[in-house]
Amino acid sequence: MLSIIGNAIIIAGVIIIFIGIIGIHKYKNFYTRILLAAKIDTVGAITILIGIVIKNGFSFFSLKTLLLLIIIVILEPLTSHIIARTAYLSGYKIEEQNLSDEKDT
Amino acid sequence: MSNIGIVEIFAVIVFFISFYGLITSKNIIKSIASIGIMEIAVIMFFLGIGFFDGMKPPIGPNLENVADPLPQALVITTIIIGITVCAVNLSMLITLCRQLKAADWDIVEKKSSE
Amino acid sequence: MIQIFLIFWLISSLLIIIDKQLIHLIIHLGIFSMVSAVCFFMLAAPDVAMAEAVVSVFTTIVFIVCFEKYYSLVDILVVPDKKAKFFRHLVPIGFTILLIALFFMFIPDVPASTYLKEMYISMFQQDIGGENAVTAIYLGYRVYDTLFEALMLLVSIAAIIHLSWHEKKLDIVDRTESGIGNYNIASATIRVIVPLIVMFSFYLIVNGHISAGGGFQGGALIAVLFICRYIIYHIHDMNIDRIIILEKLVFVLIAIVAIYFIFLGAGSWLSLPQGVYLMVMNLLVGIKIACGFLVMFYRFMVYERR
Amino acid sequence: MLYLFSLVPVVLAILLYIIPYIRVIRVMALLAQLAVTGSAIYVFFLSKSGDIITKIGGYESVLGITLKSDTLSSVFIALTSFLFLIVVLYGFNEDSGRFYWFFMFIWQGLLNGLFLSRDVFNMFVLIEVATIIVSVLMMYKRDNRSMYDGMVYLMINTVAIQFYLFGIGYIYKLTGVLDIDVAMRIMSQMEPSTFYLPYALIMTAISLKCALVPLSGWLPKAHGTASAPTAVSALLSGLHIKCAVYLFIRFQIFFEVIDLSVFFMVIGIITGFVGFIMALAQSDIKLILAYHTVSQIGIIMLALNIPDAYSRTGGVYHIINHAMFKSALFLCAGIISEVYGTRDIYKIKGVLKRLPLVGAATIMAILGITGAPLFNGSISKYFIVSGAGGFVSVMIFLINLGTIISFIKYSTMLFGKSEDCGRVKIDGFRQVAVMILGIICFTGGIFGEQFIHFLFNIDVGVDAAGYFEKIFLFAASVIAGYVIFRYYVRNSLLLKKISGFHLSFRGMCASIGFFFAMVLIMIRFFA
Repeated sequence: MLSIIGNAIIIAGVIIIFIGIIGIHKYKNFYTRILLAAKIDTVGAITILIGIVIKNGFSFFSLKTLLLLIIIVILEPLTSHIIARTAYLSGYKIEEQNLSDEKDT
Repeated sequence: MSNIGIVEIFAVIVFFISFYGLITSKNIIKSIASIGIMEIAVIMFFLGIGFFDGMKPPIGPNLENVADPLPQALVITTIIIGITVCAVNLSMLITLCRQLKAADWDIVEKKSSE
Repeated sequence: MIQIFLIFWLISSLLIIIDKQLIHLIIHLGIFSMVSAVCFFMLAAPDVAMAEAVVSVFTTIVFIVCFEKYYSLVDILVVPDKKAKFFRHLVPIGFTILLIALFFMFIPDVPASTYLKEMYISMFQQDIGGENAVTAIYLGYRVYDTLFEALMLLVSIAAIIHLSWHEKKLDIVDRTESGIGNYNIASATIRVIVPLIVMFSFYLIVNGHISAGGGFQGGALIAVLFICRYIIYHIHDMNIDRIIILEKLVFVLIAIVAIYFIFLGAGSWLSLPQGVYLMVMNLLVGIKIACGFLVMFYRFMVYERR
Repeated sequence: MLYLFSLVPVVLAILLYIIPYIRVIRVMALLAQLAVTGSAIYVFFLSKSGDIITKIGGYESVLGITLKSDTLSSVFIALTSFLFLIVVLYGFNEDSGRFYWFFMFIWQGLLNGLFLSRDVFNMFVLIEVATIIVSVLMMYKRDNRSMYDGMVYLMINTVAIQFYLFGIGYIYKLTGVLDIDVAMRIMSQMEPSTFYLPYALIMTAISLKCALVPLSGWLPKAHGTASAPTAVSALLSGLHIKCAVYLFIRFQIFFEVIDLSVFFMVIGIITGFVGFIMALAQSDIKLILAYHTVSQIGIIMLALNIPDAYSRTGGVYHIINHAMFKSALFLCAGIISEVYGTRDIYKIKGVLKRLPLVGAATIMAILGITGAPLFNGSISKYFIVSGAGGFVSVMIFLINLGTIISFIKYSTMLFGKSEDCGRVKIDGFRQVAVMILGIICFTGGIFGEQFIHFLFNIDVGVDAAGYFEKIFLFAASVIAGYVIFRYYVRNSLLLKKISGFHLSFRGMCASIGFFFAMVLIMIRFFA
């Protein structure tokens, strides 16, 4: 029973990642892309890891995976944030890009 | 051909891909990167020696059907050697860039012989 | 399963070679290192995978610094030739394919010998101790190699220092405007993550003889810790000269310990519990590698970037 | 206890780095070198009666790493220690900075380790560390030219060493061990055709390290770098290239089932010719000497592949002789170019008057390298020719003639009138070092038979009549060489054209691939 639920959650994570990748290729705007990449990193990875924990049940391995999960939750948003901030500070403006790209896609 | 593993085939191909990079790249940085790829291809070959699907790492009290530990120990040494060679090469390149203002094989060669 | 990752590996290596934009090299190299680490893990070599993953951090940093210098110093950048004729690439491609074909023609069709593997697997626990065969070989049977490998790091650091020796003393640089600086979100998060990194790296070093990991991986992670500190606060208040001297002294210590316990065959002189030698050695190697990578990082990040 | 040979110099180097007093460093370095040389000679005497084996850790020989000192490796270790002793003498009063001796002594430890090691992977590690050290020493003064040369050296050698690593991967896969002796025993029971691929991979790498012809593009760049410290150039040409030749001898014994000696003989002859022709075209004294190293390596390679015990012994003896006269020439050239402030051979005049002792040492070394009677080069060349067939001996004679022409050009700088006459006072230690090497060139010729007997336990007799004939041959070739030099070489347009010829880095990489393919095809057809 546990393994079926775990597998279902893992598949959901894979679907999230897949949708995210389609999004990255669909939108040309840099900031939109960062948003989608962050979704893949955080939501997709977290879902898959939770699936693995459920599938394995209560063990030492699951504990380590949970630790990994905590690190991902802390670090992944930070990296996406820093990328976006650096891009903004180095003169990558949102408004100009926005208009021209929206028309294209 | 039954004894040639899939890892070996891929390692050889990547080895010669990086060789292609070495004989065509005009830029020194790319040559250095190609040497790094070459090293990792050889490492992959080492790890593939005697490997079959379903082998476990050679760690733990229960040592049955495990991978060969010796290539792994050798390969750790090779990795350190690779990074140090890469770092020394790049620091040489930076100094060369400072002095010659160029990082292209042809231009560097011309400028350094003046 | 491994086939899929090997194909990814091949493609990422092709990307490095083929891509004409030089700056993409960093990203492609990162992908290549990651995929190869995953492949190493698939090949039942967690120690090697960990080492490769840690090392790729340093490779990336070194390449970034190099590119920064390249784009700021070099006048004549190599312009990617848009109209490069296909014909010009035909000769090297043909040559490479010829070499691959020759290589495959001569590959011996003989199964791999397992002579030494079985000996190691059956003997390492009583000879050296511990449960990790890789560490037992790395620090026990082949410690003579490991000594020279440590020497390699020492020598290359001396080489880097010698090649980039501009000024002896360097005033503390503060570049808040260009980097992350005293940026609150980042520094607060790093403060949360640092204890985890410390814990993990010591776990790796101390448990090196029982589980995957060891002195090299743990030591490099400790160096990563100091790198995080530098990136956040942009201070370098460490005395690099002292670190260099410490590295050399630790190398001498490693040599002495190795000679005493392994070369002289004196493991039985002191009736140590099993694994103590490996633990001591892992700790020393960890300190050595941490010092080495730290010096390398500071050299590139602080001295070379000016 | 053989591992002390590699570890003592390394620990000494680290101590020297930490100690800040320059006088202490000098005295310590000299004393330590004397000790190492003494123990090397002691080990040499011990291993004459039987091989010394050290199993590190006392494990069974395949499990751990085995060090073994047989006649060949003990000779090489004695040579290494002696040359380093000379170099320490040479640089005794020099203020060369903190890193210099640090790198030098680590280099010595690595070379000693390489000559003792019996483990193929251990050899790889040692070679790789030595490569980095050499490239750093080469660019010790950090000017543009030497930076570029050192970088090419490091990168091309790293590429070659990957081929070597691939080869030992195959050896491990096929035999299951890394120890040379055990692997040889296992190999003898297997079919030779399985070892074609590792043979080609390893031989490609070693041929690059030996600078055989399609792969010799890096050598003149590396050995002739203008601003490299003199002692480094001398050791590179005298000693470091020999460790590649040593590896060649080892692996030739290792792959005894695969016989490709004809191929390597042809390559050796071509190498010899290309070396002296390129040397004739140069005017920089360091570059001339560097190209002559290529030429002499060709002769050594030729000798090692002749299927005759006399010739091979002569080849090994020629390695030692070449170490002596080439390092003497490089050290003298360093002093001369320092005094005159130029390296152009046509601008230096009257060395004998200004620097009499250095000039005398140069003359002795020149007589050695050209194979003059009573000097060491003649003895080794005599033995090489004695076992070779007609065609090969003619080729050796022609290469020797080319060497003579080139050194007639080289010796023009000894005579003539210098603009500012008068003796120049130079450091006494340097003169002593140079003179020791020069005198050894002479004694190595007079007591040649005894030396060979002493070193290799082989009884050889020099036939007096045959040797006498060689004296006439030498005199005739000197006259012919002078005539050719006077009327052709001086104003030859062709030589001027080829003087600037060199391979780029990409070309060198491509030639590695080419050589690899060539070896594979040759094995298919001839072995």
